[in-house]
Amino acid sequence: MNKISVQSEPFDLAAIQDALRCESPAIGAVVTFLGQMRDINEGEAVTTLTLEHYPGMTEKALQAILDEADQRWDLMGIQVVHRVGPLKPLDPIVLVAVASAHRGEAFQACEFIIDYLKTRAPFWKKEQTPEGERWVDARVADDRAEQRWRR
Amino acid sequence: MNKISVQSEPFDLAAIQDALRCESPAIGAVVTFLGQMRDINEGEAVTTLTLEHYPGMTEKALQAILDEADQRWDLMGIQVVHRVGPLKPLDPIVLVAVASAHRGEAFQACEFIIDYLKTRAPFWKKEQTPEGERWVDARVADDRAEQRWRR
Amino acid sequence: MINLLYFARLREELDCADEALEYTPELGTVADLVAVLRARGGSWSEVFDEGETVMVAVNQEMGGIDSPLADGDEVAFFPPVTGG
Amino acid sequence: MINLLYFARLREELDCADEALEYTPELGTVADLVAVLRARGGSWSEVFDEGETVMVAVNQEMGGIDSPLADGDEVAFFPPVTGG
Repeated sequence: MNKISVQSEPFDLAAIQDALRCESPAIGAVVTFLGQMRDINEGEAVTTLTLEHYPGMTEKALQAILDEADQRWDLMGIQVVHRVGPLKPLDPIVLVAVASAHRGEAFQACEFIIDYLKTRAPFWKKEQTPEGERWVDARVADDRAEQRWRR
Repeated sequence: MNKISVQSEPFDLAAIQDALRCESPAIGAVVTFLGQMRDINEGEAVTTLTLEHYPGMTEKALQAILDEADQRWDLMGIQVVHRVGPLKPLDPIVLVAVASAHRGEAFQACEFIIDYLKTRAPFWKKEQTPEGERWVDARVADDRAEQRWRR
Repeated sequence: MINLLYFARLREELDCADEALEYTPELGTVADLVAVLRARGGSWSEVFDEGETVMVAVNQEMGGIDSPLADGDEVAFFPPVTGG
Repeated sequence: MINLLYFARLREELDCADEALEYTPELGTVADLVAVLRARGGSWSEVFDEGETVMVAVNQEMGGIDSPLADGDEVAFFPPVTGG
């Protein structure tokens, strides 16, 4: 079963992975990506990161990405959680967990989902640094990562 | 910091991931592979799986794989835990968790480590089925997965 | 009416989170709408300048400059996304 | 002496987990050792038959049929690994 959550509260990494992996004894592999807040970006200290999103569209965009992953690979469950609001260094930002019978599909689908999320889901990061606030620019590396999956 | 554990006791997925990800606020990505016991293999029900290993060599073989991953990618910590002894369906068998500043390297290193572990670390699986016991045969797919990384 | 939403850097630069715009048949596509907004001058002409990268979603789906518009649509403008 | 270890299916088929073998200079490589073991007949000749895939580790490092042997070595034979 797939589940998407966009929330300001912290999430329980273990509970999410356990719920996913225990759904079926036919699951052999769970691959998890956890993105967390770094205290430095482009050489500058970052004290707070604030995540803004587009309520309503965010969930639809994530659902579309999960649907495409389900079409491409034989998966047994996906869980995506994304934080919004203010975050501190070491706070988890996003979790993508994918269950499958075998590991190859789980690895590919997990990387596909985070690559697409980074270029297609309406989230924006604003950083607070000692020099003031700044919006994070989209990374060219994320566009390239997404383009690998085009077909 | 890298850590290897071969143990008969269950392991705490969340504690391992949290210890790894909280080591440094420069860590931006943690990719985790969890392999768990399936209740069916090659069409037959499996009630118990028993993991045998080669004490002494196992740790050295895993250390060599982690050293090679550290040479190939810019990583900020690896944790590998592998169970031995009798296991039941849904029991976690192996955990590979890799931390890095960015996700691309963490994904690649995590998949590399589990691919190599599957062909180079001295573990053997024996399955108990309603028809009796049988040793699991090495999968050709695992050899192929490992060969992708040769250079 | 067309419901307009602005997010992140655009919202701040335009000092506007949302507004309702009278629908007219001349608003055939997103390009027509952008021309109207750009003509407001000031920060509007800067944000919607041809050289700027602005993303658009029509009814909560990613769209483009050629996406058709209809009465009642929700149109959102925002910078390239940076989540994850 | 050479310390021999057998694992998994090999241990069961040979009914032997470990043994100590007198070292002689004729045991120059793993191939020489395999020839000695195969010559024991019975399950030994089956397990070490040319058609069987047997892996070997010398002093806890993966080796091959050409790996050199020395007095005091630990040599382990086992089937292809299936962990993970």
